[in-house]
Amino acid sequence: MSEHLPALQVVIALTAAPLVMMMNRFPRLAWGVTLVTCWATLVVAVLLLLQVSDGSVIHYEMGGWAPPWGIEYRVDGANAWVLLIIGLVSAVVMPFALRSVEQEIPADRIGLFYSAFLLANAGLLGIAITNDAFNIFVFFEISALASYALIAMGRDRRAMLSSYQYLIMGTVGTTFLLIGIGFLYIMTGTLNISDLAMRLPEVTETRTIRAAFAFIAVGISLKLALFPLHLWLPNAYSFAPSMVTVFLSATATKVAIYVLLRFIYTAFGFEFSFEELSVAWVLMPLALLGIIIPSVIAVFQEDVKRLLAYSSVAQVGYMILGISFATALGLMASVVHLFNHAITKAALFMAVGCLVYRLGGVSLSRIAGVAERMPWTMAAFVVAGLSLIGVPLTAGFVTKWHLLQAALMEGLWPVAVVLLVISLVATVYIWKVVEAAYFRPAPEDAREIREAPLSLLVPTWVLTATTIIFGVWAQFPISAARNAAEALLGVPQSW
Amino acid sequence: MNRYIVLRVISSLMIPIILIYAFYIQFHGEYSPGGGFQAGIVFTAAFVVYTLLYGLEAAQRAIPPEAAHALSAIGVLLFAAFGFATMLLGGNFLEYKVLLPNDQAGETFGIIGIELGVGITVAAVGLTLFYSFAGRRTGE
Amino acid sequence: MTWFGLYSYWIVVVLMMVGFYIVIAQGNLVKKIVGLNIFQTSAFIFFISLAWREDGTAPIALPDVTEYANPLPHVLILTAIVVGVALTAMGLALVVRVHEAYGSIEEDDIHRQDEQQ
Amino acid sequence: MVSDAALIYWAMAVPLLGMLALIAASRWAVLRDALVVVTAAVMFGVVLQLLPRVLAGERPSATLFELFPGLEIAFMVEPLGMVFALLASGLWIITALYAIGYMRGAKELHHTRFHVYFCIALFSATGIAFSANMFSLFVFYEILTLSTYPLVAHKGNEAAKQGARTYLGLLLGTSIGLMLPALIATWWLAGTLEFTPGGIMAGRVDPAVGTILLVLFMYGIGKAALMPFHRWLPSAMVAPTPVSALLHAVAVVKAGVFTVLKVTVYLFGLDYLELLGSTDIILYVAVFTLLSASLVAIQKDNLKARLAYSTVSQLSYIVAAAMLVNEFAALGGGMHIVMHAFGKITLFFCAGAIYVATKKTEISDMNGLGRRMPVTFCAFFLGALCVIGVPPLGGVWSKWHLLMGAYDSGAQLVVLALIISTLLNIAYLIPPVVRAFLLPPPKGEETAGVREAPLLCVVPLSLTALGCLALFVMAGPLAELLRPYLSVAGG
Repeated sequence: MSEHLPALQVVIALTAAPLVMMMNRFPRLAWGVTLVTCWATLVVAVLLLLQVSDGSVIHYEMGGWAPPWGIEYRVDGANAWVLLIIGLVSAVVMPFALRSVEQEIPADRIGLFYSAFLLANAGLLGIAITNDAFNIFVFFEISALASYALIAMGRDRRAMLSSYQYLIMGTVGTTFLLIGIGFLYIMTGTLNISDLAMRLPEVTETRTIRAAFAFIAVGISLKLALFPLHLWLPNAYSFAPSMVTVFLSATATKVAIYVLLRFIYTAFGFEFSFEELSVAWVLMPLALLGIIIPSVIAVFQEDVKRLLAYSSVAQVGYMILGISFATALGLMASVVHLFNHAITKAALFMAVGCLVYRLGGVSLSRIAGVAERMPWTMAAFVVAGLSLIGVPLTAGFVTKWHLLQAALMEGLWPVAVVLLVISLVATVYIWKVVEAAYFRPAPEDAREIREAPLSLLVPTWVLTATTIIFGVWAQFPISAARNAAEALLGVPQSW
Repeated sequence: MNRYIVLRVISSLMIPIILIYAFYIQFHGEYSPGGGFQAGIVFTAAFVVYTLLYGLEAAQRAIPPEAAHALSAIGVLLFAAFGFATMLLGGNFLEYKVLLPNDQAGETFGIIGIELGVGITVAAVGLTLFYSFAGRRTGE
Repeated sequence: MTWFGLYSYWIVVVLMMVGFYIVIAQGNLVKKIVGLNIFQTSAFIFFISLAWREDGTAPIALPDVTEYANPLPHVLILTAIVVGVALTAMGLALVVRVHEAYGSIEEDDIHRQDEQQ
Repeated sequence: MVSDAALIYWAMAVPLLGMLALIAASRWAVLRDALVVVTAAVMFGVVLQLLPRVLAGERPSATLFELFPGLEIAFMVEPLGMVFALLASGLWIITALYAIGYMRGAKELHHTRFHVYFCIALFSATGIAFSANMFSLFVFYEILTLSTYPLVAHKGNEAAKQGARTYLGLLLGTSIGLMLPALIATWWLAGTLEFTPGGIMAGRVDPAVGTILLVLFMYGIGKAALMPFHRWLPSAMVAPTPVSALLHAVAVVKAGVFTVLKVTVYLFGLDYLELLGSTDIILYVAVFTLLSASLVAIQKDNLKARLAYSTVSQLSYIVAAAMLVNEFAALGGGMHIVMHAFGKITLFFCAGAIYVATKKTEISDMNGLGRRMPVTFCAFFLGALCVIGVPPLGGVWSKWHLLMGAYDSGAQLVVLALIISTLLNIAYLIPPVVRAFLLPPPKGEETAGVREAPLLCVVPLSLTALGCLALFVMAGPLAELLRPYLSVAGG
């Protein structure tokens, strides 16, 4: 079956989704099937990553139709890495989901919830694995539709409105993408990204291609919440059910960034994107603003979920910043941050999910003094928070180290300074939470609170430990990210 | 409903025709314009007309919401089943020609199969959507 | 007459602007979705019109036809339309639920209610 | 024969194991407190095992793991690190005893938490001492900052939190905002962060850039408390006194100046340092700090605050020593780490003992206390003399070498500053003793007889006071131990 792995990667989750929907009456069963599916997905992702770790590329023709007519799935170092991120996060979040979802979602909807989750999952996997531009659009919409449904299931009534706003912004984004793809198709007659890469150089002089680039870049930027197109994100993350926030924050924006990379580097090519269009000069200011402003906003948030959501926008800025250096090292820093931020932010949101499970909400006043009652949860938050700040021996440091190296290599001292100052700002907003939880006196009615159940705590700690493990054993993410960067650049690099 | 006798008569003539037309589009899809999407929507349209005339309860007696729910899943599963079958028979995912000894026949068979799956799903989802909007009352 | 010769693109551009404007400027949640639909439709027309060929027939394999429109964009747009329908349904469903929760579908009104909380 | 690596790892593992043990024993207060002392003693024993090897000229080393190529967590014991590790672990034993007495006497809460973080702090101090490269040092430096935060904020009231916030903000801010960029730039320019005799910069880094790097490092090492980044040290005085004593007289601040010496000697190299334009600038900043901190100290009525500013001033001696770029001064700097540690820990112990016995913190309230607490104030007197640098106490040697070094370098201004500073030392350290012994106690406080603090407080402070005396005689062996480090420093 190993030659079918690329198809299985998507199809398993896609098939499980209707099955789970039919099990709506048996929530635990639905959960079990989803769990197994996610673990299978992770296994497939790992196998794929192992296969491409030597720099090779896997092609899979859907329905036996050769590209450019048929849809081709293509796995190389870059998207295998993204697949692993999705697989890992979904596999870890599922054990966590059991009780968290039982508490937050009405019992008669849990099956539907997991069904939508699987669809979102499959959609993201599909975006990452397909090599067909239009197919990317379709998978974007599949995952987006499912995400809208998932977000709308949040308990607060504002969840519905934020889901609606996300729907509007997301649809505008994907429609832009669709128009851009149309332009590309006019000029080249193909939708296969590898084919596009071959044919585009002949026609790059035209205004059509530039228009295509603009539409695609803006469209994807909406999906990846690039500042100032990030407005949907804080609301969507704050009001979604805990488990959905964990999953989306770790995967959705990352996948969108991957698509941006795929278009910039593979389809349009490095030369066109960076030398002819100087896209770096657009991306870098936006990235810097996107790092600075949301970080500062995060400091003033009262709701921990919202605070972390703003921090997510800032982290997207880090990834875009790495791309904007237009160097192999910068690219690699971005790619490694995809992973490091995914596990870090997922761990943080899981810790927050534990708090929500016991407290019902996570405003700073509500979590006052909670560390005494929930020491393990808050300890996980602190450790993952350190990784977010980028303290050495955590995953976040590995990223920051390489990002700074990349900035210095370009002689961009001011950028390096901004990065460091902003990590201080990150210290401040993480600190606010820590201080509230550890040093504020607990309210009178907090006596009843107990530590979160093990089924929530263990996955939280697994991810938290992962941030430490990959901060110490950094060779693995680094070599995988190098492999990914080489796959995107198309040429081996001397690191 | 007695006051709308013309409507009732005409539509009771129309509904079977719409349904048959849906089936025509469904099973003729691989030769001429048509296919599961269109057939499914046309099929749903018949039910919408029926509901408008005889009320939601009557329509839901014909196809209960739970059934529509299940059918939407079954359609997708049918689609997936064909995909897995081709994979087990040695082809790529959805490579129909391996389904039957004759390549041409295999492809026809495969396309009809998955289009049926699509048709069922689209019809069922369309119905589910219609039911859920039609079933809402203000103040609920 | 090249400006007019590409009239389908003009339609696309006008629809796109109209749709986009409605999405941005309207505070009514249902109208926003209508705008979104118009916006998407412009993209669909764009695709369909780029499949067109002079003297071509519909993209169906018939015995004595050699010139026919490019079938691929049609197929793509069929998919995109289905996606669009799903989005509209989703959006409307959300609006219904928002209406149930807030008793209003005007954005300003809803924000005011949230702030008062 | 235990291998070098094993010894190094054990030295660092013991405090962590002790920590686990005392968490397990947290229900039985006596057992827990005993475990603290045992842990400290065992750790000192292990560190002591390394001493003969270092004296024999060996450099025990171990590599824990490689983060990525060229960046590893690795350890190497060299003379300066040996001295620091011995100092920290040795004084821990005494402090542990003192802490037990103090925590009970002052009725502090959360004893287990207190000891746990103490263990982590010692663990990271040892890590700093043994680090083989700047990256490892940085990691342990940050762990030390983080682990001491809960100790500073121990009381949990608003003042403690405020002080602790300043503490954390300044130390984290400088280390992440200044030291980390300097570290990354060094790695990028020199290709390594290995502590190498003679430095790694020469020939690789343009002196113009090196000038900037030096400033970044010196200010980035916030624990060395150069002005204007000295505020954390007075803020940290809200901590219970054992913390002030061991951490803010020994482990934390000495980690700062130890890092300064390491960076200047093993990263920059003294020859290279001489080429840099900023060396003199930092020297004069240090001189300014040591004078103005002394002036501030005189005005402080709170005993601990006065001691804190005194520490700021004394730390600058060592920074100045590093910036003087000569052999005598470098030796003086190394020795002053030890001398000042003994002197200042004694003073802090005394301050704590006074607080435990009388709840008094202000110097102006201490009139006549000497009659009630003669042992404590005698020890205070000895500690003060040691810090001032009067024979026959250890402090005289380090000051002597510093003065010689400054004189040799032709830095007359520094010589002058050292002399003035010594006078200022006298001006702020002797008055408490004078008040205690010579002035009559205020009315209504006439108490008959001696009422010292608990034995567990008095014995440790007597021990360290005696240590100050002993160091006068022990200066020779100490210089001998530091000699190899010197030969590097002297070039």
